[in-house]
Amino acid sequence: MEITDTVSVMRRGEMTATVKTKDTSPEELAELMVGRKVLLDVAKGPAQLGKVVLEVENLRVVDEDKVERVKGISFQIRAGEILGIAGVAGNGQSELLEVLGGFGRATGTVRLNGEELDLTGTKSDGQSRREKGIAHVPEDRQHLGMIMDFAAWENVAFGYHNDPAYQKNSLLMDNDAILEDTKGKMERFDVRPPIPTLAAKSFSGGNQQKIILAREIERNPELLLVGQPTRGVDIGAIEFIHKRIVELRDAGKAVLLVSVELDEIMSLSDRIAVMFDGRIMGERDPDKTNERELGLLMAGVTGKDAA
Amino acid sequence: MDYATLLQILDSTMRLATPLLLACLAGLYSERSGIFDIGLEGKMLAAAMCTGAVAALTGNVWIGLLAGIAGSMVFAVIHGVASITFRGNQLISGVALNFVASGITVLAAQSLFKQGGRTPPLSGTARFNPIELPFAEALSGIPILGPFYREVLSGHGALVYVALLAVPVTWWVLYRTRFGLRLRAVGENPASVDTAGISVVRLRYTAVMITGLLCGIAGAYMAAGLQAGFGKEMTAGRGYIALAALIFAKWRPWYALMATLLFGFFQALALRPDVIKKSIGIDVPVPMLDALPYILTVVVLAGFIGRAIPPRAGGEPYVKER
Amino acid sequence: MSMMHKFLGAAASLALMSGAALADPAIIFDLGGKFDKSFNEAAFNGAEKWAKETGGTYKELEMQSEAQREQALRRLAEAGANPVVMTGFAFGDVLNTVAPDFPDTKFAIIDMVVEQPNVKSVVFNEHEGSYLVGMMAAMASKSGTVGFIGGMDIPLIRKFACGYAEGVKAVKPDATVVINMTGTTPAAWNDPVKGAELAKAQKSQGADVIYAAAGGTGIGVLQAAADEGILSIGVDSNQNYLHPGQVLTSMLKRVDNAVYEAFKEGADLKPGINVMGLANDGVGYALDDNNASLVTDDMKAAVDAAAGKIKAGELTVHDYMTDNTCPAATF
Amino acid sequence: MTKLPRWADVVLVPLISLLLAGIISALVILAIGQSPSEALKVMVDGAVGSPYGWGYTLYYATSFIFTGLAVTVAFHASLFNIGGEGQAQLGGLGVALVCLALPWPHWTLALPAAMIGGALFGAAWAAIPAYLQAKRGSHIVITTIMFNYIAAALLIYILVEHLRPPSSMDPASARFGAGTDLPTLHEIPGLSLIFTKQVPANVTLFVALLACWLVWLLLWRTRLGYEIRAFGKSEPAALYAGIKPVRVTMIAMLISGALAGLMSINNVMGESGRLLQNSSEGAGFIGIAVALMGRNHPLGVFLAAILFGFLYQGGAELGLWTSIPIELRTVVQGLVILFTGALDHMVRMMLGLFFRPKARAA
Repeated sequence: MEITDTVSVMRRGEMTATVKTKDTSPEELAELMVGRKVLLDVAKGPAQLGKVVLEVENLRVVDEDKVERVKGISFQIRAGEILGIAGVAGNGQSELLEVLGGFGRATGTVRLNGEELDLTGTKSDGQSRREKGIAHVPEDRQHLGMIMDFAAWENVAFGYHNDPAYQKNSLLMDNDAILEDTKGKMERFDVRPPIPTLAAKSFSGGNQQKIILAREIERNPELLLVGQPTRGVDIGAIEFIHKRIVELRDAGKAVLLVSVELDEIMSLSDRIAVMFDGRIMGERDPDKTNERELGLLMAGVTGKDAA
Repeated sequence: MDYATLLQILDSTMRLATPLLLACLAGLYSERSGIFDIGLEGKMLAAAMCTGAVAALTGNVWIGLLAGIAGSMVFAVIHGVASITFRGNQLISGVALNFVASGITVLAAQSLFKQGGRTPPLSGTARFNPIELPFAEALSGIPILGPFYREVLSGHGALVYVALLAVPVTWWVLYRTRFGLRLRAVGENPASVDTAGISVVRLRYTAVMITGLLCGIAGAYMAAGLQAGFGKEMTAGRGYIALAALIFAKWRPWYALMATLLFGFFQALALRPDVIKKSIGIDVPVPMLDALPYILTVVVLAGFIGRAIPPRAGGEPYVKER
Repeated sequence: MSMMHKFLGAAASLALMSGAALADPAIIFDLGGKFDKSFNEAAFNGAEKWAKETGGTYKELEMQSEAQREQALRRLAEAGANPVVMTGFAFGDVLNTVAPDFPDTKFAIIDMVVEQPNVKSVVFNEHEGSYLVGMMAAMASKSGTVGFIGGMDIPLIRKFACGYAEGVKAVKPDATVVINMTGTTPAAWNDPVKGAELAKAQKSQGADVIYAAAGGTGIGVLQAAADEGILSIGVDSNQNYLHPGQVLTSMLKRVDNAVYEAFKEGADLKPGINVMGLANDGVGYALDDNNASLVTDDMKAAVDAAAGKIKAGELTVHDYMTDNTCPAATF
Repeated sequence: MTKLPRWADVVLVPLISLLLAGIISALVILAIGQSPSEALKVMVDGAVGSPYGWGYTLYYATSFIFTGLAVTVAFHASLFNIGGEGQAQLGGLGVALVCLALPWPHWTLALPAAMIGGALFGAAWAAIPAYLQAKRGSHIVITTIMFNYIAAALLIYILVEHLRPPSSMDPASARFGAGTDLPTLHEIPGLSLIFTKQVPANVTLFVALLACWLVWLLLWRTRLGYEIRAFGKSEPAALYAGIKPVRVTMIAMLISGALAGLMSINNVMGESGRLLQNSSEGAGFIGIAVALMGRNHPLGVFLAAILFGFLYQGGAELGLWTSIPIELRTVVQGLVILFTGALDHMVRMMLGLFFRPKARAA
C-alpha cells in the first residue's frame, strides 16, 4: 500500500476491481478481495465450559541437541474452550504442540479425558493420537502438514490413511472413497479450485490450510491442536478458518491454539497462556487484558516484576 | 612370520596402498566441500587409460601422467557441472560416470591400439621406475630399521612418495590455510560461507578439480607404476575401497593414511594365504580377506567403532536463499 | 516351418554379416581376451595363420563374463559358423548342453573333454612340457629355489605345477619349488598386479626363476621378474620376446596348432579326443634369439635328452589330473 | 526448477535424455572410426529383427524389470539402493540352494519354492544396510556398495568351497535337476509358433509382468505403499502422520531386496540351470538406469527394461559382428543414468525453453 499508485484485486481468477491507492483503505481492499465485508473481530458467544478434556502436568521436552525446550508446564483445557498460547516464536510452543501431536519425546503427565497418553513409548505417535481423538493442524503446513507433491485427495487421507472408511478390503485402499470424501470436504471448506486430483503445491497457502483444516476438523476431534492457523493465508481464508475453529469449540470440543499473532490469540481465545523460555508466565482472560500486558509477559516480565 | 616375510608384505603394502591413498585424499577434498563422490573409481580408470595410452605413444611417463590427470579432470568437471551447476543428485552422477568410464576407456584403448582394450606394455622411460632412497644400502646394516628402510620405504616409483607427501600437504591445506577453513565450512554450512561473501560454487569446483587431480595421479600410478599398461577394469574396485577408507578415516588426512595402509596391508596379505596359514594356523579364505575392508567399513558406519559423521552438507546441492 | 525358418534366419544372417560368408569357422576366446600374450593369443595366432594361408575369414568373440558363454556359443552356431572352436575348460559344461541343439555344427574345445558326437576335444600333456622347463629352471637357478605362479587354482594348473616341480627335482633333488596360485575364480587369469606382487614375494623367498602359468596374469609376473632382475618362464605362447634376455624360455602349448587344424578341417572336423603331447609336438619349449644367451648347451642337451626319453616312453611324467596327487610338490 | 506439463515431465524428459545419450554414443562411435548408423542397424537387427533376437532381448528385459522395480520401490521411500547387484547374486544363491535341495518333480513346484528362496536371500542381503540406515543413520548408498563387494566375495567362497562339484574346475554349482527347468518361450503353447528355437526368455517373463502389476498395486493402492511414498517425499511430514520411519525403511528395503533377488529365477534357474560366479552380470546396476528412465513407475520400468534389453542384446551383437567393443552398452547405460538421474535439471531447463514461450502466449 505504501509503494503502489493503483491496486488491482483478483478474485476467482478474475480481475474484479482496480482502485487508486490513495482513495482506498485496508478495509475496503479486504472487502474487495473477499467479495464481502470482513468481520474484523471474530463473532463468538461466551464459552459453554464442559468437563476437563486435556490435563498437562509438569511437561518437559528435551530436544535432540539436549536443550530443554519445555521446562515443566501444567495447564488444563475444558470442553468448549479455546486456550490460546501466546509467545514469541521459539519459546517452546512448537515443541509443546508437537509432543501433544505425537512426535518427540517428553516427560511429565498428559491426560485426555482422564486417560494418560504415552509420551515416550510405541504409542507416542501421530497415529495413536488421532485414534484417541486428537487432531493436529501443525504450524509448518508445507513441511509437516501435507505432502506437497501429493494430490489434494491423497493429503486428505494423510494421517488418516488407516481409517476403515478409506479401505476397500484388508489389503487395498479405496481411492474412490477418498476422492469422494475429498470432494465433499473441498466443497464445505470452499477450497479453490475444487479439484481433488490437483497437487497440493498447486494450491495457494490459504487453500492448503483449508484442506488441512477440513481433514482435521471434520474428524470431530475431542481436542484440536492448531498452530499458526492463518500464517501466510489470504484474508478471506482467515475469516473462514477462524469461524470453523469457533464452531468446533461451540460444538463442545477443546482447542489448543498456538499463534504468534497476538490479534488472533486475543480474538479467538477464551483463555490465554503466555509462554516464555519454556515456561508459562501466566494466564489471562482476553477480555481483561491488553496487548501491552501480554507483550510484557511474552518478554518474560511478570506482573510482579513490572510493579 | 619371519621379519623378511613381513618386510616383503609391507613392501607390497606400500605399492598397493598408494592408489588407495591418492584416491582417498581425492575423495576427501570433494566430500569436505559437500560434494559426495562415488566416481573415484571411474576417474582413476580414465586416468589409467589416458596415462597408459599416452605413455605408450610418447614413451614418456611424465607426459602420460599429465594426460592421466587431464582425463580424470574431464570426469571431475562433468561431475561438478552435474552436481554443482545443475544441482543434480551427486550419488547418481557418480554412479553414472563410473559406468561411462568403465565403457569408454575400453572403447578408446581398443580403437587406438586394437589389443582387446589394452594399451601396449610400457617399459623404460614410459614407466615410473623405482627410486632408491639415499643411503638405502649404507643404512641396511642397522638392525630392524635398516632393512625396513631399504625394503619397505626405498625402491618405489616416484608417485608413491608423492602420495605420502600429499598427506601432510592435505593436512596443512585443510587446517592451516584460509582455503582449507573455507573448504571445511562449505561442507558443513554452505549458507554461512555464502553469507560471508565467498562463492560456494567456486569453492566446490576447486575442490572437485583437486579430486580430479589426485585421482589422475592415482590412475597414472596404476597404469605406469603398479602395472605396465592399461587393462580393462584394471582399478578393480579400488575407488570404492578408497571411499571405504575415507569413511574409515572419518574424513581426516592422517587417518586416511592409516586406513589406506591398513587396507593395502589386507590386499598384500590376501596375496599370501600361505603366510597367514603359517602364522595363525587357520586357513583364512582369500575372499574373506578381499572383503575385509568392506566389512570393516560397514562396522565403522554402524557406529560400533567410533562414529563416522560425514560433512553435514554433503550430498545436498546448495541453493542460494533469495 | 523349421526349414522355412532356417531359410529366413540364413537370409537375415547374410544381410547382417555384410560379407562374411556362412560356414566360416568361428573362435571364442575365454576371459582374458585374445591379447593375453599367452593361452588365448596362441589360439588367435592359429586362427590368423589359417586365415593367411587360405585367405578365408572367421568370426571371433571374446568372453566378457561367465554367464555369457552359452549365448556366445548359441549365437555363433545359430549364425551358421562351422566349426566353432572355443578355448578353455570353462566352456565344457555349457558345450555339453549346446552341442546337442546344433547337431549339424561341429565344435572343438581346448583343454577339456566333452563327449558329444559333434565335438572334438583337444587336451595337452602340459605336464611334459612343464617338466622340460622345470629342468631348465633348476639348471639356471643359482639359489636353488625356483617359483611357480599359477592362475586359477584348478587341477589343470596343478598339472602344470606338478610337472614343473618334477622337472626341477630331476635336476636338483634338494631344490625348493615355491608355488602360488593367483586366485580361485576366472579373474585370476587376468590380474597382472597380483601376478607382479606374487613374483616379488617369491623373489623375497629366494626364487630366481619363476614359471608363470597364469594367462594374462603372467604378464605381470614376467614384468616383475624383469624389474627385479630374475628370470622368468613364459607359457602357452612363446613369450620370450616380452623381455628379451630375461625370459629363460616359454613352455609352448601349441594351441595355435590345435586351432589351425580345427579350422583347416572345417565342417569335416573329426569328433573325438585329441591328446597333444611331446610326441606329436603339442607341447615343447621355446628357443629363439631372445633367450639364446640364457640357454646353455648343457641345458639344451639335457632337456632334449629328457624329451627324447618321454617321447620314447622311457620316462613318464606324473599327470596330476589322473589321481589329483603330486609326488614332487604339495599344494 | 522449471515447471513442465506433466506429460512432458513423464514422457519428454526421459526421451530427450535417451536422445542425448544416443547422440553422445553416436559421436563416440564416430570417434573410434565406425559408422553409427551401421551400428544401430546391427543392434536393431540383432535385438528385434528375429524371434531369436527377441528371445534374448526379452530375457534380458525380464531381469531388468525385477532390478528396475527393486530400485523403484526403494526410490519411492527416498532410499537409493545401489545394492541390487549383491542382492541379486544372493538371490541366485537362494534359488540355487532351493533347486539343489530336493529332486523337484516338476517346475510348477520348483518355481514357487525357488522364488521364495531368491526373494528371501535377496531381502536378507538388503536387511542389514536397511537396519543400519533406519536405526543408526549409516548412509544406505555406501553400505549397499560395500555389501555388493561382500556379496561377490561370499559367493566366490561358497561356490569354490561348497557348491562346486568335486570333479569340476569352474567356480559354479552343479546343474539343477531336470524338474527345475523352466519352460522357455519356445516351449509355451502358442508362443512356440513365434519362437521356433530355443531362446533363454522363459516363464519368468510373466512373473516379471505380474511383479510390475503388484508393485503398482503396492505403491498406489495399499496403505503400505502410501506410507512408503509419503515417507519418501518428506520424512518430517511422515512422522507427523504417524508413519514409522524405521518400519517403512526396513519394509521398503526388504521388498527392494526381494525383488532384486527374484531376478535370479530368470538367469540362474531359467537360463543357466546352475549358479555361476557373477550370475547377475551387472543387471542390478542396470536397474538404476531402468528405474530412472522409467520415472519410477512400474509401467515405465517395463518399457525401460525392454529398451535396455534391446540395448544389451543389440550391444552383444555389436561385439559379435562389428569391431565396436561390447562396452559401448556400458557407456550408453552410464549416459542414460547421467542424463535422467543427475542432469535432469539441465534437460528440464532445455525443455523449459520450448515450453515457456507457449505458456506466455496462452
